[in-house]
Amino acid sequence: MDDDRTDSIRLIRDSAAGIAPRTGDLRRIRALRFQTPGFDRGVWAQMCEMGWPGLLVAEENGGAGQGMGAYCALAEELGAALAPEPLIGASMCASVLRGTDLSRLLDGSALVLPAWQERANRFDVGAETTITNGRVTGTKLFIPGAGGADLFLVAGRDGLALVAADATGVSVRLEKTQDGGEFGTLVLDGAPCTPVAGDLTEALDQAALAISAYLLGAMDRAFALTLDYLRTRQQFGKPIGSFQALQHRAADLKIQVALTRASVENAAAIWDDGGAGRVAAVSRAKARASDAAMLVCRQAIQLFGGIGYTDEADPGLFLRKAMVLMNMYGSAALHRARFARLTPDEDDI
Amino acid sequence: MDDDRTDSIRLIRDSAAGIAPRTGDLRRIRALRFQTPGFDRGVWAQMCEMGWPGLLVAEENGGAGQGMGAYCALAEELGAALAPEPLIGASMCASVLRGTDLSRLLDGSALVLPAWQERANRFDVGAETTITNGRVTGTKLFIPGAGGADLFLVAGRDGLALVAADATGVSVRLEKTQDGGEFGTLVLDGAPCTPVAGDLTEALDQAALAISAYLLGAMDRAFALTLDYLRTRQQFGKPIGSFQALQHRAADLKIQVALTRASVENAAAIWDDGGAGRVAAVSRAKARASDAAMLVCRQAIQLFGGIGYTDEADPGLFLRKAMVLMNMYGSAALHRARFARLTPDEDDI
Amino acid sequence: MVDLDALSDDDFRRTVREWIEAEYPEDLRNPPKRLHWSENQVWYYKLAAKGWLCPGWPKQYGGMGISAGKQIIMVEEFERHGVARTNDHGIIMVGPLLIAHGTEAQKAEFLPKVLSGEHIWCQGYSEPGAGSDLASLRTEALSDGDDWIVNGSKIWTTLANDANWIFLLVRTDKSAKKQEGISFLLVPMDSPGITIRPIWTIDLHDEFCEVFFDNVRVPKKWTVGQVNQGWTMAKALLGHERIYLGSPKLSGYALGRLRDLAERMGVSDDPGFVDTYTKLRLEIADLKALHATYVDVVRRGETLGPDVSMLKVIQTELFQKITDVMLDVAGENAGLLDPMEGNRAFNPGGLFLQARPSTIYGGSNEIQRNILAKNVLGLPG
Amino acid sequence: MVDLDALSDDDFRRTVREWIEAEYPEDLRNPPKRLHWSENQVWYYKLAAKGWLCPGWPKQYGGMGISAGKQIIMVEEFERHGVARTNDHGIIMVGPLLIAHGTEAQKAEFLPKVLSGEHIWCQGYSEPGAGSDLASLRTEALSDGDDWIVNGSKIWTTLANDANWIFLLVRTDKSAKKQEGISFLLVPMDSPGITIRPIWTIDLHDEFCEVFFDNVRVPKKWTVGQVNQGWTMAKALLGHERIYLGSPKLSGYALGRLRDLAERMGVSDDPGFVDTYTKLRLEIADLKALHATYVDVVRRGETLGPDVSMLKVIQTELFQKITDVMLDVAGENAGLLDPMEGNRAFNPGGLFLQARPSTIYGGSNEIQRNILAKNVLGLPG
Repeated sequence: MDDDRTDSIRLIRDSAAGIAPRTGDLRRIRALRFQTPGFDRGVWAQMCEMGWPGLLVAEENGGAGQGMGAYCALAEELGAALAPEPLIGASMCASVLRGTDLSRLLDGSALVLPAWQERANRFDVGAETTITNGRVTGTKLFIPGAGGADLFLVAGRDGLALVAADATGVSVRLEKTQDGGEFGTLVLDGAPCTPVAGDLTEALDQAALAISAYLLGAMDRAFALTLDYLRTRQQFGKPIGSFQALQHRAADLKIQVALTRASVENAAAIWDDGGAGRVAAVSRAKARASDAAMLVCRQAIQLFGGIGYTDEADPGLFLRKAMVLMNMYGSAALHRARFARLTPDEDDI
Repeated sequence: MDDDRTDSIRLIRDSAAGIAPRTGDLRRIRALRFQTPGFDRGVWAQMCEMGWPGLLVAEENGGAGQGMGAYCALAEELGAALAPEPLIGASMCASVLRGTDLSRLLDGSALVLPAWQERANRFDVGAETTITNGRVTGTKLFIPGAGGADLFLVAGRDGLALVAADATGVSVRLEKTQDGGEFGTLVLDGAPCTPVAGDLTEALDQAALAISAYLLGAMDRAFALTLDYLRTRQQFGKPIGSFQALQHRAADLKIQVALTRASVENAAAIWDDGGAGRVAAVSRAKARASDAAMLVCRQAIQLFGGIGYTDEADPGLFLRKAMVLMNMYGSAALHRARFARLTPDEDDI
Repeated sequence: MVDLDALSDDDFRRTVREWIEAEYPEDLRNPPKRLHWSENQVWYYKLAAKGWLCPGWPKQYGGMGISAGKQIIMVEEFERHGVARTNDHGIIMVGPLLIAHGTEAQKAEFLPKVLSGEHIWCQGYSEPGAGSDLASLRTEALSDGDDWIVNGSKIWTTLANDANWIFLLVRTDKSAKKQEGISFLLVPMDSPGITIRPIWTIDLHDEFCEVFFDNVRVPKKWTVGQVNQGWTMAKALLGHERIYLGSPKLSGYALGRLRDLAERMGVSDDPGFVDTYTKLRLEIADLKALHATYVDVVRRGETLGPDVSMLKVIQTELFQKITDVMLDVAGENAGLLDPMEGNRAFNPGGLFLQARPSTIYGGSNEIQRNILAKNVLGLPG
Repeated sequence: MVDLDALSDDDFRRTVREWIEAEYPEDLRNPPKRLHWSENQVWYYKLAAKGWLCPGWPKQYGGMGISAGKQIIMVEEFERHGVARTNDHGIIMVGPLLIAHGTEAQKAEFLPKVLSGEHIWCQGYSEPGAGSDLASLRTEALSDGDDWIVNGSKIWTTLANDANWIFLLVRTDKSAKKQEGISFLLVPMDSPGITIRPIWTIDLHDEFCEVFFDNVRVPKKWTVGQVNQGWTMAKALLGHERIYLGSPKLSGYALGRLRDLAERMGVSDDPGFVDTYTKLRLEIADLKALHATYVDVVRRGETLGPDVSMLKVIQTELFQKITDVMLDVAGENAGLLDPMEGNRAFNPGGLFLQARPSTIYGGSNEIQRNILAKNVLGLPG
């Protein structure tokens, strides 16, 4: 990794610490749970001030012109802080919007969220939604933070369109999620819309990798909490971290965290280098991150014992975040199958 | 389980101890390794004297009229002793032979072994072999102990036939196996044969269950050896069995042995009761026994450490026996798929 | 009234099954969470009226007094139908304890009130900070004339907010070794100085509570058995718990929900799913076979050895594994807080979280493996 | 001669690759077992003649003296081509040891003879009964004028039956604490009192030996470094071993054989196999990514931390897992002693057994997890 890249990644981590500190307490997160829209508009405004939704956007379009390395570092920090603000969704939209649509998004005056999914367990843009004559009809699923969106960037059969959340023919049904947020189902019945050029193919992959980085940050912190607990919690007259069976389990979790970090950072580097294997690398990272995050968070509960099962203890917050993210932007199984499809030759052997 | 059944099972275990003691040393087994036919004809004669090849044969046909419960108990004892004598193959033949063919087999004067398999990874009677006009043509694979057979009971497309090992048109190619025995490939080129009534369908299932019981005996003893080692071997100033990580691993192996025992004994009881689920129960037992035996034997090597990797230590004998038997009469995967096919309704839930 | 003892096992089973099917409230079958007294009292009173509340108690105390074999049949039929647990600590813990160790006065005072539903009991064993090391308890009872004065706190007290009595382990001799100096007290929950704090679990349920004791005065006549002999009695009560924690029914129920979910998600015929699902079916089937061997031991009236810990380990980890797969299958629905489509049958996240504590409570699976290693396999140290 | 130092990394890699491809004996690629001197000496002499035998040694001692980065490129190219290890203990262990701690006389005596192939070394560390507790060694050297008198035995001495010299850890002060009082000796294998017993492994190979010392006289001038300071030097030598044990190439090779076998058995397109195989590919790919981060550390000339133990654990368990799957796929052929059809590419049983010791040697994986828990995660005790 060259020095410039390393520097910009360090900078982005430092700036993340100002808004979403990975060592901070989780009172902010708890307070936002189970309240529409599930995130803090003030914090979102700060994130926009920091230029985060435009991190990947080219400088000539008003963005920061950073690469996936920096974006993943940021997403990792947000994951460690369990920040619920809809950065990953907004960033997807920023990658295709231009002009005032983009600047409104970047300056925080209009939150635009992507609405691309039509079926569960899919990682492609839905094909049932129609955009014709400035009207859009269709149903979009699993939109996190939908209760706070001003506009939706809707993927249709033949392109993209922007729809105002309060337009006629638009309805949003909200379902609570385990992390305290909400999934929105967007029902569009001839709603007025503005066509947008471009497509979301690349943005989807970037989002999947960013989610992987977010999961990495979350599992890394859940593991750190667990290690602290193992070092301090006494049972049978000694710290439970001195029991070999738990030590070996901790070693195994450390290995999973390390493999996830290597996988995510490697995928980001391949992406930034524009390598042919970059899409496969995203699938590899997401498969690892989903499985490893669930393993680490499940074990955090187990190693905390009874207290880990209470809502007042923190491990549950991480587990429930992982439950929400594990299958978003493609489950581990989906991404493994995609990896096999993308790289059938196995020239890696 | 009723008392009669319990008694006959205890009796058979006691009698097995006389010939193939589970606590005996393994010098006999080592001495027979990598020598054709891989077993001891004298011991085989003793087994015939005990009536073991006819254990399942009805009393009116000269057998002992015992059930699968007793047969599995015997097979388990033989597994614990790693006895290489071809009891399971001969028992398959005994279940269909009658008259002098049967009595020669039972009294040990003629060893008859079954030749049914034509492809690897299959658990059905091959369909390429033809038996017409007293001549048999075809190729049969994976016949353990073939170097010691006097006759082969060959399964053909339309029935069974007996072929003398020394008849014209018969050739046997021997390949060494990891346990010190041999797989025979039987090539029949218009060899003279005698048709035999009946088919091997039921006998194949009985053999698969007996192999499962043999694996149970082998893994049970490999586990016992391992426990002894854990209790006595000193490292860092204490017995290695006092290290919690190894204790928990031993507990997990114990669980696998217990589940295998429950699975095998349950399948034998279902078989003897003639229940509709008896074939599925055989598949369940073989799937469990194959996987569990490999796990226990692999871990025996690991827990013995360096010494476990030497040929002079005993764990390797058990591992290498398990390598040979794990996929014979159907691999775990094959039997799981068969189980799913046989019981698609899941009324067990 | 039918003489249940005289019935054959098959007739008894049919009798039980028919009655359950006729009487058990449909909306209480296989509840996703432990029910509160407000929800399950209707069934408690039905059982009480039928005389079926306490199968294991002798007839002279108002129990059914049926054989161990018939008790198991009842459990099987209850499980088969998805009957929820009631607030049953009086039935399965306090009753047997008093029948074995209580005074005549205690039996006369308490047993009828369990049978009538007047006393709902909860269990005060675990303490904050003690965790798996149960015997390290610190709640203490100081002698003061005819009373004990109790100070301390208990945690993981199931449904304490439903109960009006609690049975407590307290330390009555601080100078004795850890497992000695512990006594068993019966305490009314409305005693001055008791406060209850519900503990919210990660599935947002208040099944558990913390119970605080601040100079709570307890008459010494409500000490069960000898003073300082409480630990032995408590251990004996835990004896048969593991065979129930090891029942394959819970995993079987979860597997059924997995199958339904896979069908709903359209993956039930995918080879990958079929393979995973078949493995889980086989695990349950073998657990069933193993469990049956322990049930046979109980049926014969013999004592279960420490190897019964295997059942607890197998069943709880299998239950968790099944719910892990549910999340894999559920796609984005894995993250929903409530059941999908408002249908309790499709509740992957809920069942997944419900499965988490099973490897922690009842003696964590780490403790069970220690027991297996030391008490079953004879490993040293 | 080309100045290798002056070449760009890419040019250097190409130069190495072309030479290997031209010179390496085809029949020695990816051998199923560790080769004996009789088999690999042809390659040893080729490397020696080319001046490429000792990439890590400084030029002044006859090494290539190339950068850490270029050394890694050589290892990568050797691995890529399936080049077998030679009898390389002189090159990777004795050479660096003497260069760092040897006297000028020792350097002059021994380094040229490693370079010429005249001295073939083996390593005497482990002892019967010591196992993972290396420091508990009991082979002792008693002072006798200008000599040591050595008594004891060593085990797991790789290819001792090929070697004419051995480097030994011996106890020279029995009163000192375990890790102190250990010294490093260089001993000719033809010394009176040395006997060698090959150890047959479960895959029926004699890669390892036991070496017995019965009053073996060793001149004190062949003590390396300070007396009683041998342990520190030995530990430093082990430092870089784990990154090599953690190289993904071995697993990659095994995965290739798994693919070939699956094709041969006609299951390579079965969904179940594809799923398993893809998981293994992903494991290797992520291991590669992680391994690369450690290689970067070495390339930058920094010291590896104890977390490098992760690589050893991941790679050896992955290697085993791949060969486990090979047995599953092989059907009845899993039980064959020799390769299927006489074709070394289809050798499931052989590769499975070859994978077994990888989790035991080089510090067992249990020891590696202890290291991770204590030295990386800071867990107590």
